[in-house]
Amino acid sequence: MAKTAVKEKSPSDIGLDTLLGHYKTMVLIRRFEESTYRKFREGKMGGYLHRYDGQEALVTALIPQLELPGDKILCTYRDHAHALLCGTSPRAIMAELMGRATGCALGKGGSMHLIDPDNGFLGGDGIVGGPVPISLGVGWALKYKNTKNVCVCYFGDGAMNQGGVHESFNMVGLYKLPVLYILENNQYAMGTSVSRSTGQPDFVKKAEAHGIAGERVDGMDFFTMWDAAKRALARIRETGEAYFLQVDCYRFVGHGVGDDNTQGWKFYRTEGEVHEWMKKDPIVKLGAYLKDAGVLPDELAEKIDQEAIAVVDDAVAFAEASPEPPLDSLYENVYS
Amino acid sequence: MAKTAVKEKSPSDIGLDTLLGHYKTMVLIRRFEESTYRKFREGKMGGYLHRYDGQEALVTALIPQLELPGDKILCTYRDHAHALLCGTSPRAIMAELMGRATGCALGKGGSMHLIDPDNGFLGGDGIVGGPVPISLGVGWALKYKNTKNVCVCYFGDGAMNQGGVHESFNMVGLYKLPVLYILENNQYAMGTSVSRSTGQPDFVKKAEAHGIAGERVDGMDFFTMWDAAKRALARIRETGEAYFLQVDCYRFVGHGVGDDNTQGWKFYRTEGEVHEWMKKDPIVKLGAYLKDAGVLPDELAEKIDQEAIAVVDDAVAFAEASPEPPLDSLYENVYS
Amino acid sequence: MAVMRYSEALRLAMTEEMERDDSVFICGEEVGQYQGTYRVTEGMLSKFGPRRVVDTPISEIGIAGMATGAAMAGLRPIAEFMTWSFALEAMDALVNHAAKITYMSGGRISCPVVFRGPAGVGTQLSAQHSQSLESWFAHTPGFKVVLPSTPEDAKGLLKTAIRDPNPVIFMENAGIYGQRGEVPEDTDFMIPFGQAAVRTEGSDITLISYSNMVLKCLKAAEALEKDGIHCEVIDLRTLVPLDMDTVVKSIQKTHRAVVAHEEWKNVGFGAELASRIYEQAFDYMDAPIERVGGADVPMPYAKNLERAAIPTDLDIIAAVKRALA
Amino acid sequence: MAVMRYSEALRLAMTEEMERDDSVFICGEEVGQYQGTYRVTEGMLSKFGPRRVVDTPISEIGIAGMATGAAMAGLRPIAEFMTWSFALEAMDALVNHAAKITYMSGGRISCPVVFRGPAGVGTQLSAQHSQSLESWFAHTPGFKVVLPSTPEDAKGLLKTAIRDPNPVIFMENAGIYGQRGEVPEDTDFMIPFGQAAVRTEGSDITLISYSNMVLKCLKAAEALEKDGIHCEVIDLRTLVPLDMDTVVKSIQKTHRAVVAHEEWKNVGFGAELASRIYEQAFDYMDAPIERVGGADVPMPYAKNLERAAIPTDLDIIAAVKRALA
Ligand SMILES: Cc1ncc(C[n+]2csc(CCOP(=O)(O)OP(=O)(O)O)c2C)c(N)n1
Ligand SMILES: Cc1ncc(C[n+]2csc(CCOP(=O)(O)OP(=O)(O)O)c2C)c(N)n1
Ligand SMILES: [Mg+2]
Ligand SMILES: [Mg+2]
Repeated sequence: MAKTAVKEKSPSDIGLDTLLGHYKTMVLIRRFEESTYRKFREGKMGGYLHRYDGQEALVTALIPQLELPGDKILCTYRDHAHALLCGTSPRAIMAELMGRATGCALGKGGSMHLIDPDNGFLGGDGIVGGPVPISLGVGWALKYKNTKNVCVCYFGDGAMNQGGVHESFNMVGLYKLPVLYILENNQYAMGTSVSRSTGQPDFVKKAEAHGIAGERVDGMDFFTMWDAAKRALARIRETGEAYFLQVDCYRFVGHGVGDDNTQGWKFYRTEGEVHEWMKKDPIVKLGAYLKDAGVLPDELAEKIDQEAIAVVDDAVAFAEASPEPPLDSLYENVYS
Repeated sequence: MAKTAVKEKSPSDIGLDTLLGHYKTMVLIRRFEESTYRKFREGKMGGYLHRYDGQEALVTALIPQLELPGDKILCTYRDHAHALLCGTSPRAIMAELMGRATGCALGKGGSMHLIDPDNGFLGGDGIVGGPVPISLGVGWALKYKNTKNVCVCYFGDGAMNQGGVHESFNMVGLYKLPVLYILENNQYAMGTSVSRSTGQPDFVKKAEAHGIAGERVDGMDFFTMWDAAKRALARIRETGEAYFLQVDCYRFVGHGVGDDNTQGWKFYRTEGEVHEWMKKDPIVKLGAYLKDAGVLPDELAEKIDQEAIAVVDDAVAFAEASPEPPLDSLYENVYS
Repeated sequence: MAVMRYSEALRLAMTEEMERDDSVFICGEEVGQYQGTYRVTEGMLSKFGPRRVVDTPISEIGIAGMATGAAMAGLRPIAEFMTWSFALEAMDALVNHAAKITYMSGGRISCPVVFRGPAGVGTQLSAQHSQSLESWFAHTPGFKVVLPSTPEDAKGLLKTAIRDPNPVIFMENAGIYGQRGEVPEDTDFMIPFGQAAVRTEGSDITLISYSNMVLKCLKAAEALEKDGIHCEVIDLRTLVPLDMDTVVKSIQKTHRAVVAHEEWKNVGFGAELASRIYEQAFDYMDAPIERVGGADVPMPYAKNLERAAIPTDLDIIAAVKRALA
Repeated sequence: MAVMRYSEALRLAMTEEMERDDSVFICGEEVGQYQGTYRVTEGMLSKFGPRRVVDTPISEIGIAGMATGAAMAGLRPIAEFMTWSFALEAMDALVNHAAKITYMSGGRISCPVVFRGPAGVGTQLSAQHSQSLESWFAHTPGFKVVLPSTPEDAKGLLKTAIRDPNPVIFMENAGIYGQRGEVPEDTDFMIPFGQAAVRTEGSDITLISYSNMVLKCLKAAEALEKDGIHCEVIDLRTLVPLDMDTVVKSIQKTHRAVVAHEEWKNVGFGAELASRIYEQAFDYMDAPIERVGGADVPMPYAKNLERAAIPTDLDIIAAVKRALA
């Protein structure tokens, strides 16, 4: 019965072993995010902190399908998971979050500006909509250099209301550039729900208006996300033209550590709503599937969890033991 | 037969007399624009000069249907005709174009910044897309004050690629504001044709993507334009919601006096194309209709033309006789 | 008088003006249901309703255009930028529209709009969220530029801004939203633009500053007082219009000056201030004017680097000592 | 050496660099088929094809993002703004992205991009088209800011800009596109950033300026020479990096200075320059530095008002006389 389920629901090319690997990654993301929150509250981090809890499938079911570092990734300030998936070491990420010299941006970027060009990760971005104009240029460069590579650009539902996003979509549509847009539609932009922020909530139409084809995807389901990403990437590599995925999902926690702490999220959503969405937890769902399939007994699940925690703890220990950036680095890197 | 034609083609509420008046207005616009070009070349004007030749129906078949000054008009730098239709005196317009103290903006604005708030005309705008964010605020104010008024906002096909236009459309769609958008689709933005500037050339879809309904209209035909405007205005006054008209038209001359002079327009369009469009001249077409209907014998047509020329000549004489702004006005009007 | 926070004083000013004049409304990201990102507008939605407290999408051009257009059509909008850094998105609407429409129309259109929101640094928000653009706006004719440093000024200047018939750039400082102080309860209490405040009198040197930096100047002055150095601390309050009279009068007494602000030093407002002082009081100057400003680097994230990038009272003290050396 | 126009020298620089390096391309509004609004890119589309000479929609954010992203991905874009006034639309892409990505990434990303286009006033383009924003950009760390005044510099500085690994703000002046001068034909001729040029030596006063204003300073100097006043004229060429050595050396000789630019005077670059001169040469100054700048008003349309708003050689002469009085 489990086998049938695999055939039915899983794309044929993911072996159960590989799938188990993806499950591990999602657990790692969750544990990583939880730990950042604790460390923030301990005062080990500053600035903002935006967690990815609940949205794990959007990166885990896509980024492993890329050819990094040739393919490129851009995303928002909610970027820890993206960095992890691109292969940035948890140590370098955690150190960056703590503003240490060993961070992936030498402590200069922080949570919103993780980056790792060696792995194709061109960075998070603190400006809503900010990565989209950049993706136009990156897509242009990939085509210009006559590669078969793709630029994947993640951004939020709130960003659909930024003018620069529309200018860029239009140019990407006009020049036919190899960009995959992933709209992380987690239903809210800070405290503003999609229905309170747009005159027309079907985001696919907004992409199509600029000549970019797209579709809507359930981002709470690993397989759906995987398949959609696979089709989209194949299509882009074949046609050279951009594609758009409106991925419906949910952030389980507040917008940032600010409204996590103060429960400020209660101003804009109910506990009931949050609990409904939590029932669709992509990790739980994939876990259940793997359990059904017989490859994730409870002990293994527990072991995977412990391993994730160990990786995170190691990253924390590394970061905490790392030095602050030297003071004279203040004036370095202003110019190349 | 002529009567039948009127019934068939003309909305029942335009009497032939009134129609004749609109014809006169269109002739006046054409003569006015031609004269500005001559005066520019004589060195009587500076800066840029953007003519409306060929697009006369877009203002003449719409603005007379408004309730000015309660209704409001915003438009681009291609704004002479809009000012004329709002009731700004040709003298004040011509004087503004010549930078005189008697100009509608005291000589401070020039061709791109005609304005006449007393008549509901909130001005031309030198920035592509610039009037659209303003229209959002004007529409907001009309609704806020609980009026039944409408803000009409004209802008060009090139402006559809400005991010601010999309931000504003979305907010106008979201808040349901009484704005009528007139996309003056004259096929080119300077030297760039629509097909070279957009990833998807159906502009109505771009409005709909933000929740603004719309349709496409032939702007070379006075009646079509009149009817579309009438329906749109009625709809907006009834529902309070914005509407969008993509009005297809053509500018018979260059983008500005620059490419008129140098024949720079030959870089981007053929003489053949221009001549094809000129066959659809809205003035000639309405004239033929009125002639058919028996109300525009040749002598009257000639008289109307002479009267238009006289009005323009008077405006020129007035402007040329007007003083430059006093030098100490340089520092006036920076603040209210 | 009541004691309240800087942010509460801002809210009081807006509330009073909205009660007085129906044409005043506020729009911006998260100003309503979310109760304001920094809680400045807390409770205002339930008090005034969604007609007058308007949550917007994340569309800074739209927000600026909405406010500017509404002002041109006779309302008195207050547009909040979540932070001033995001005003970068809206520069065309601000500079090429709001600031110029009155002039371009030969005075036929007024544009009574307030653009407000927090600037300020110090909580590791890193490079993209740490702009303080007052020098850009002060450079642009057509704006008035206001930066209050106390709760009392926050109220008095914001009320003046709302009643002003021109576009006003009103920059708050997130670092002092929590600062408490006495605030007049009089609903007609207003502080006129263009009047600097002498916060402390002194005879040895003049410290000229605005916003948060005034507090650092006062701290420096207190410390220097113990060394027998008497600083006069001037709070400009508005950069446009600028009260040079108060500045020059002070310089004529002290013959020395430090100008200080948190924003980047290079081509910052301090340069203008220093230039004007020399132009108007050259013969009184006994030493070069010292400028204190933010490090000319994009703001780094790491705590220690950020601390090094932001000017402190100690930097002011050092500058004073150099000027007196 | 060949004699050519300023605009031709720019085209030559781009053409040479595009021939040398396939990663260089140009994008912007009307740069291709229309042959460039000011004909700077005339003929380049037919020479290099649409891959390397890219007409864009009227989307300044898109243009700036395209260039910045392509630079981050290893190309060397030249983005043309039809005029610098339209860069107001793209401030976020420029300031919060191009200028900061290198710093925010701890140096892991380079952003070798040139943003160029005309600034300049004087043909009645009125308020919205007459911005010259160099002081804004010079204020923002991460940019280099270049403003050539001669055909030779246009070529040499643009080539340096294209090869520079950083975002360069390259402001041309529409008023001098037609100016002719000798230009080296050497394809490796480059002018390093941060080296001011002494255009005329003199002993009485130093005139410091850049772009079009240098020509007005030279005209003023010529006139003053007849009155026996010997001006030293310095062309800064780049505002970032800034060559204060050349300036200070001159001041140590002349003890007096006029700083001049066309952009608004208030909080303009002249303020920074004056402040730095005082900081570095206070004891040498025999008179206050005179600043000459544009009138602090939105640019009016009427010819006579516009003329009154733009500083001329006569204004410089008057400033010199004040400084020598
Ligand atoms: C241009 C701009 N405006 C406002 C902000 C402040 N801000 C940061 S995140 C955010 C909400 C964005 O929501 P969304 O795009 O849906 O992404 P999510 O946080 O939900 O992942 C806002 C308003 C910003 N960073 N940039
Ligand atoms: C933001 C901005 N970018 C560029 C320009 C320069 N410009 C002026 S008009 C124009 C073409 C506009 O075309 P369109 O919107 O179709 O209007 P049309 O002139 O055809 O009426 C351009 C590029 C500008 N004024 N503003
Ligand atoms: Mg969201
Ligand atoms: Mg057009």
